[in-house]
Amino acid sequence: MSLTALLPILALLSSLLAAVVIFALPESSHRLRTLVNLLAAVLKLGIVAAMTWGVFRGVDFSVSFSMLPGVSFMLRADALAMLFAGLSAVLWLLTTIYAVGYLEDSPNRSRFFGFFSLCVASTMGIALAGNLFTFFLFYEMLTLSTYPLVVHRGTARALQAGRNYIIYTLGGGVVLLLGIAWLHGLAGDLAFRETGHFQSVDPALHGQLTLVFVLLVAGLGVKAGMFPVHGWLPQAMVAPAPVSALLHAVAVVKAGAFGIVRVVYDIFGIDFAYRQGLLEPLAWLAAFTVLYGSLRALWQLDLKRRLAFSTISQVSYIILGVTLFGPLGTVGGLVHLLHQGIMKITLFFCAGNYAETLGVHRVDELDGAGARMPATSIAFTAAALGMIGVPPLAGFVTKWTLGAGALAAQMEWVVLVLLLSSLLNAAYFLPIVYRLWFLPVAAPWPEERRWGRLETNAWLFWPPLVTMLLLVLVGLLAPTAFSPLSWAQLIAVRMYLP
Amino acid sequence: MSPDLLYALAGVGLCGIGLAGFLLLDHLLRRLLAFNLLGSGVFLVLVGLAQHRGGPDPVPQALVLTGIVVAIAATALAIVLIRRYFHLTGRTSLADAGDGQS
Amino acid sequence: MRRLLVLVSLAACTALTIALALAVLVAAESAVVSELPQQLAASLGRSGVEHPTTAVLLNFRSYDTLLEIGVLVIAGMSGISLASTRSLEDPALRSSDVLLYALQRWFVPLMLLLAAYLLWAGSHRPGGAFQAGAVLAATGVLMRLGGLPMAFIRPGVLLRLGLVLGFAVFLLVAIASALAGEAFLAYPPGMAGGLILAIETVLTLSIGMILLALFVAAPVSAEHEPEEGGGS
Amino acid sequence: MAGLLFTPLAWAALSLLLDFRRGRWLSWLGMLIQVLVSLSLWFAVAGGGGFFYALAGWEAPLGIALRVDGLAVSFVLLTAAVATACGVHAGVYLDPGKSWQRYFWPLFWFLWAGLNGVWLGADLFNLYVGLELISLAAVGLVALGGEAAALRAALRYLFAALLGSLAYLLGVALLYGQFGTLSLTGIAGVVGATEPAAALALLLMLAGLALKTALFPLHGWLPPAHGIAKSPVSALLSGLVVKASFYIAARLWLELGDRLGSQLLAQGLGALGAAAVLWGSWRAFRQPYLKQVVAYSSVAQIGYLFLLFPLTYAVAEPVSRLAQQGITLQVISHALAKAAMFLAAGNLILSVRSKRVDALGGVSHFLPFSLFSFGLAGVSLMGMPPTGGFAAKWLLLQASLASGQWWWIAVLLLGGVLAAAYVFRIYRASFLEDSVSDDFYHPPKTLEAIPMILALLALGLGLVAEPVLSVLALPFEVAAGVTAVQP
Repeated sequence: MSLTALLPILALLSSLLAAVVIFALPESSHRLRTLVNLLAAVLKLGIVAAMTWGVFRGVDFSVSFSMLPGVSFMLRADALAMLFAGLSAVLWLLTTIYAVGYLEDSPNRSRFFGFFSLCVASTMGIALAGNLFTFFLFYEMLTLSTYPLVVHRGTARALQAGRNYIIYTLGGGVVLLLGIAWLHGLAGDLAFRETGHFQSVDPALHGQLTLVFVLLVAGLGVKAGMFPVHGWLPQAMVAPAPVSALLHAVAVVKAGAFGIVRVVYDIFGIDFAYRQGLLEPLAWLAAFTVLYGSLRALWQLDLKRRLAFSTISQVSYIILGVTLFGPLGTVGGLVHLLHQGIMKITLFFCAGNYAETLGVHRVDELDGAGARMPATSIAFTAAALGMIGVPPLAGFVTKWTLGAGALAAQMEWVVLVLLLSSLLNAAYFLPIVYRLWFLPVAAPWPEERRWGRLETNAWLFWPPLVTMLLLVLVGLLAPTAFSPLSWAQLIAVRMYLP
Repeated sequence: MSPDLLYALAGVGLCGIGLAGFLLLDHLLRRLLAFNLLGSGVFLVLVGLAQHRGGPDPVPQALVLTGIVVAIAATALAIVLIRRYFHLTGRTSLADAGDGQS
Repeated sequence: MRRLLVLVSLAACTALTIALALAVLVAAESAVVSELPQQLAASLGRSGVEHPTTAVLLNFRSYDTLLEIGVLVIAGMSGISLASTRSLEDPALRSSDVLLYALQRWFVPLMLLLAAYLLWAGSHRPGGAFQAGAVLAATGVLMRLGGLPMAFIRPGVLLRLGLVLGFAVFLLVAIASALAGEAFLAYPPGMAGGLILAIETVLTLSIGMILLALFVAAPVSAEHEPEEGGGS
Repeated sequence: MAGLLFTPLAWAALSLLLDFRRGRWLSWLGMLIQVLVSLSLWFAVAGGGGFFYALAGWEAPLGIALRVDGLAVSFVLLTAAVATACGVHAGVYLDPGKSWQRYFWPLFWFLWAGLNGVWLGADLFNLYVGLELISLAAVGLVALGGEAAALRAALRYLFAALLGSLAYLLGVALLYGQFGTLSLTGIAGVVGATEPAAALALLLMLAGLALKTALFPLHGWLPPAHGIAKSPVSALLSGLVVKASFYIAARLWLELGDRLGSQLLAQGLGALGAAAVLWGSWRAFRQPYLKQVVAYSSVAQIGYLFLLFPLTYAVAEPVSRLAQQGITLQVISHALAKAAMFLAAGNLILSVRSKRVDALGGVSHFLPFSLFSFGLAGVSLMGMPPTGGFAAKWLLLQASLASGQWWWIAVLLLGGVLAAAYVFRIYRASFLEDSVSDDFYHPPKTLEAIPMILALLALGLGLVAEPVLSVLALPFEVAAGVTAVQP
């Protein structure tokens, strides 16, 4: 087997095997488990970096074999795949470090890290899937492997949240399966292709294809947290902070959004979707979700719930970008996939730090935390400003590109939505920042813990700082050759110029 | 109508009676007897119908012999089970007491 | 409700009976000619026995018979698995009728003789292992009711050996013929007659023993096994 | 070659003479040999195609022939895998101190022999004897130990099985009366398009086999019998035994259904299967006892099998093939997954010392391995990728779409969701951490490993479905060298 076929498999196996090893290790061997975790994460990062370099130079990494009559299992690394794979490889390493610190002295760590690795393996599979069938395979695997993470604490509330999570996502999976099976019946096994498959298709099939499109987007929309099927997301906040971070920034919601990107561009083709008028309703729905999520976030007092509603809003930016016909909209959507991930994971890391170090869970308990935990609070502030879209941070790049895309696609109302949403972002993030830095400590911290010299456990201290650095860099260096923005442009060019 | 066909039709009748007994009787031994009646009916159909076709035919006779042995084995096992069941519970029917969980 | 159910069942049974009767008539009318009887007549000479039914049972379709004996063995051992040794000594099950005891002394040897005859007759006229085994079992039942001691029927290695003997010999012949290069169960040429007689003899013993064991297997066992995982 | 498949009978006879512990050693040796023989037979057929094997040297219709084709040897191999797993598990799981356990091994081997006999059988009457062999051995296994509840379940099972067998035999009698042969291929060769008597015979046989397969609404006997038996026995019964009668029904249908069946019969059987999926899953969701959940899940999973009838009747050849492949995968994956699930359930019950679902609280912490096996098997039952259950569902979905029978799609999708409901109910119970009990028993490692292996096989089946299916579709020919020598 050649190296080009081997690398995608290795990228998958690095975390799959880690999961197996971790499950096999006894609960008490914490050091070994941490070592395995970190080694696997670093290895995966290396593999993904090598593949990214290869894709940039035009190497075709792909492997496939026939799984069922007429259906093949196919892994293929294209530019879009590497965008998502790179994001998850980087953030997995950071989240693993964070989770090791976060779960220190808690029970069931073997189970946690095992499923955690499975979860990342699924994400990697989703990124590298070469056709819809393979995508679905890993998409469902992700559903199953995140369930134990959501209910990890085993409380009645966690189980309730897990139940809702599973009802929503399995329901979405069924709709998605129906769509995929139907499409397979109509058109056979479709590999993802930058220009889609239906530029010229028998008009008699248009009706059925439209229905299939609706099924696919509806099924994927559940994980992407689109209105009205977003209900599971805020509840899933009972999960431990690293899980929330991963769920929101990389794994679950992004899998949904990424799936929609794949379906629109690589299956139907943006031309077909545009000509059939499929984009416009999706744009309205996404715009509504953007505003709805932000509005709901305003009223949440629980910090993690506020972040959750913010996620609902932010992920729909990606979908909004997809629906803007034209390269600029595409670039905006794709780059937000990455930028939002970095910003949101920073916020969740910080929220976790406040909870673990000070016992603070609510927004109104955060008064004066900036003095007690300056580094965490700086990271939080930077990410919040990024979310609002303050230049030159990551969020600004996204919103600017999206706005330009909206104008190019002659959908001026989208610019209005973007402005309004930014105002709302400011309205729910700035008060927190204000409380952190400018209000005095009102009451003693609910449950304070101290770790030596640093403001918190070292495992928890560094990850948010690193992600903060990233989010500043991707904004500042956006015009350079290797920034996410340039990469998204590379992808968009391939999509629009067959 | 040949006598062989008459055997087969008698077998059909026995099948009907046996089936009705099997469905309607609660007492375990009676159900078992109904099963035997049903079995006899089937064997009669097997032999009678084949015999009507081409005179005495050793194949169905051998089949019926095998069938009888199997039926006897099943009957004997059923009786052992029924006896022990009766011994342990004092019941003669399966009519319900819970859903089978102790 | 119950009455309705009864009526419905009766109606269904009647309908099925009528349909079945019609089917029998139709099948009898439209019977297809088959070459099976000719084949059978032509092969009978090579089967090692003269009586066609025995030939079918122990040669042409001997596989059926092998499995059938397997079914009997299963029933027999399931039966004794539920029994316990103690019950055999239960005096309540023993009759002490004087007449029965006297008749038994006449009947038992006679029945044993009859069994032997049936076994021997099987090769050329109606008869055979099962009939002989049934008579043997009946003899045992009579002896048991009469209170004659039969130590071999107690659950133990002897009983189990007896149960499985006929089956084991039959199987041994079958496997040996398969290993010798013939098909499974194919008797070597010329030995068919002798082998069939030998098989029938041990089968008779085992069938008698199984039926007797099933008769004797009494449902007394005080031992109680806790279910998996204990009480629920 | 095929003769070696009858060695289970020899193991049965030998193990009857030994006690439980010695029987265990003999049986473990026997299992090893059986697995090797089954594998080599499988490879032989995969390499050289299928053939008829005439027993006792007499060709059908005078003698009995075995039909050794790709499907049959695949099921022989499946039986070897699942039965070996259950046998090894049972050897550790059952208490050797009980005097009746010695009868486990002979019954187990007879069951195995009967299953092999059915997979390879091509003679209608011989299939009847094989079915009875299986039924009586299974009833004996359920009744082993002789508790009142077990006896009750065993009696219900026995009566249902006997009635089903007689209905089947009545059909055989009618067919023999009309066609004068017992060989299935022989009958298929002469049967015409309108044969009312033969059609009734087929109906009777299918009804009897449906009863033995526990098709809704004839499923009442299954949950008590499978729920009350010891876990390794339940695994055998649910994984393999119910498939035997279905296998015969499927073979009858595929040989004779196009002429003797009708659209009404096909759709009716499909509808009953659909009802079984929905009702069985719902009942599984409501059961208070762990093994009853698994048993009702079998009722539901068996329902899918009956979609074979509508999806192969009066449809195009490729569609029919898709459906057959889907059903075959469903049989195999359900056998593996359900056996894994019952064995894992047995371990869980051992561990918490209770059969109730709500006693599982906190067990996820002590027994993640068995729970994980249970979960993986559940994933296959739900039909989630990449398991064998998913591959089966996918093929059936494609067959439904291609034949325009879209109503089965709803059943397939809804059935998956309902399966998720009852499987996740178990997870939910075991993840709950508020129970005070810390008193869990740790079963031996062997017990934990076996269900995991089976569950992984069910999982992997989806990935290698294509090569597996290609063996099933092997050409069938009478190879010259293997036909029997006339004595």
